[in-house]
Amino acid sequence: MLSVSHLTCQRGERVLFRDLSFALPASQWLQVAGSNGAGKTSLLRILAGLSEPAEGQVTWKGRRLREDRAAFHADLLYLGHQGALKEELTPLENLTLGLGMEGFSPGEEAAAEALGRFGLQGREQLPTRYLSAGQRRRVLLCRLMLRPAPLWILDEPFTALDVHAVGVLSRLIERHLASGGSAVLTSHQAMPLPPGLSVTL
Amino acid sequence: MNGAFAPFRQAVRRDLLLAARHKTEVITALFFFVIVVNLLPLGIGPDQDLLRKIAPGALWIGALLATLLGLQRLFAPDHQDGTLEQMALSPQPFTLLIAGKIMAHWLVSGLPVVMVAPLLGVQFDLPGRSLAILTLSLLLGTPILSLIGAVGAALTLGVRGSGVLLSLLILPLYIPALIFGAGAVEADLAGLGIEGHFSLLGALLLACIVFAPWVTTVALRVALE
Amino acid sequence: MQWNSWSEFWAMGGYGLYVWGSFGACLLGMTLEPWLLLRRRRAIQARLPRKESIR
Amino acid sequence: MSTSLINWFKFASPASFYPMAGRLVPWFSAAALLLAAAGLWVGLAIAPTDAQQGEGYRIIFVHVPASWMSMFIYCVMAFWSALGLSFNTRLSGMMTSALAPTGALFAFLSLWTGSLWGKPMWGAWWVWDARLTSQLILFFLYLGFIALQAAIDDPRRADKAGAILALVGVVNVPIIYFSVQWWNTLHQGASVSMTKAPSMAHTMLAGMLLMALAFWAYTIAMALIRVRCIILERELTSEWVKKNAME
Repeated sequence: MLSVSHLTCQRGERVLFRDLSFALPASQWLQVAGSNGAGKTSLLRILAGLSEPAEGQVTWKGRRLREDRAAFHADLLYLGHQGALKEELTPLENLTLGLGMEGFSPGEEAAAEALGRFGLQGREQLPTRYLSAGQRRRVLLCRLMLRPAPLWILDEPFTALDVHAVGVLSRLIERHLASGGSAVLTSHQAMPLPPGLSVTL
Repeated sequence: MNGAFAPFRQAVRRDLLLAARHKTEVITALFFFVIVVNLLPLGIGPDQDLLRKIAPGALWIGALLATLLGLQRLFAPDHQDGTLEQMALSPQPFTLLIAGKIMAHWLVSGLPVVMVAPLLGVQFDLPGRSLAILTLSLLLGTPILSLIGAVGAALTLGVRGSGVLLSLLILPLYIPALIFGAGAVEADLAGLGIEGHFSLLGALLLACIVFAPWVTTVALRVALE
Repeated sequence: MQWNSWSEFWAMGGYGLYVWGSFGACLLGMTLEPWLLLRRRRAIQARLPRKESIR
Repeated sequence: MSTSLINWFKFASPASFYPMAGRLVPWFSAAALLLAAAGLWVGLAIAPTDAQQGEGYRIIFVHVPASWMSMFIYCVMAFWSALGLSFNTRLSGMMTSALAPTGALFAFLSLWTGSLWGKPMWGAWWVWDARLTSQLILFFLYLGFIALQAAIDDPRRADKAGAILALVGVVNVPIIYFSVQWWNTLHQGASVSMTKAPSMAHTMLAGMLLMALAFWAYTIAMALIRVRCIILERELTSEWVKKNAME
């Protein structure tokens, strides 16, 4: 379970949010809402342990993130704004090499199957620079199928997706929640998911 | 052994694959080295005795500059597209992944320099024994350049004017490697022993292998915040 | 006291240029730095809501 | 170091340090002026002529203190950096950046005076002597530190990156010094040393120590003034600055 107490985030001289506390139990998801520049991404980065809050603390399974970074990161799947995709590599290489560095080796067949489910069959061997923004986004989302992790932190997962991909993604998230996982998502619009918790910045 | 170093090998493999898709960049750095070293005789004159004397220094400074060229792109592309974030969030030790990237950088920019060095040494009329010593000193020294350079690349990541800043930060720290490396060849040409130079160069390399990847990760975490 | 006259003092036994060049540079540097700092402080105070100095 | 002191640094808000630094500045400035006056009197008027170097040796009364301070300040910067990185104290980063320009000034003055000393003694403005060369590299390290901090906009990141660089530098300074010395003996052998003037008279030593103390007091005064500037610049919008400014 992820819990956050008295979190304050400061960027330069501006305070983005102050004294933020919440807890996210298993099988639940949390929507982080707020206008542009309200600090949604900053909050996600703090939750993921990428940056330190000015005040307050984040705990996972009752332990502070800093205490055991490796254990927390083994439980965490984070998808940020940026793609983390290499334009010169094919989608297949991007997936297998990226996951390889995280210590997972799903195998090419599993990776190809995941790409297929997001409608990318036939494009596995094409350099990623020939893919559209939405297709790149889908390559990234394949990680959700290939790397098991109880906690998902996804920044704007539904942007740039077509109806079919939105359907696949929401089914993935539902299944993740049903199997005891939890998720933190940011979004501007309403999400095609069963009702969850929400925080507005 | 196999398990513990798996992330290291993964990172090396990935960066080598990327370098293979960017062959021109690798070749450009090597050409830069060859051209810089070849310009020196043109600026100084074709006096064989003088050239033999400056050869170690010329080749070492060429290697130094060629390393700097590639360093600017060591972390910047991965920082821009978010790969570095994913690496920092990986359950695998971040330091090992970074060490892999540094290793790949050396394989791509340092090793080719070491391999063409004997050819350039011949242009400076170095005797065979000195050629071997020069190549060996570069083989031990260029990894030091990559390792120290990685610290500078991490510190200047995403900073205004990072290219010039990187040289300002890193070049003074390269001095010991330059002195021991070029000094070994000079000492041999002067008929002195070279064991001292090589053991100091080796000690420097060991110290860098132990500390530089760790310092680089600390600096990268600061840059990612 | 080492010196008999001012001119002897300024000549420094023939080393005048070097000795006074050194002391002069130090004096210059060590007055320039406080002066620049004072200007920096003034510039900050000008940005404050009211121009009174704060202690 | 005792934990209470670390806690003090951790929680000492710039707001409480600011007035304390302000009270100390006049004392250190006055001390610097008095010590410098005394040191100059001893060094220029009382100290006897050197048998070997004539009156030219008097340059050491500024050269040696400047060199000492430039090295010492870098070590102090490394100390603050280590403190800042390990305990995440806010003040230490500010102290490090406050010291750097003064250190760079002393490194430069040490080079300038060393060169002026070298011309009559060695017959050249610049000699690749181990000390002079290491001092030049120290000057480059200072410039690198200042340039890195100036290039980073976020003060928190600037502090941390600067701290890492200062620590890397302080580890490297002895290695660089040793390697340059090694290089120097290989190429030209030992040269006349500046500070090893044979049988230095007591008055010479006294003059040098007085000047060193004066430079020390000057450094502290400058660092405190500069840290006050840095605190103000970073906290311009905070409540205590606004409130104090209104009074």
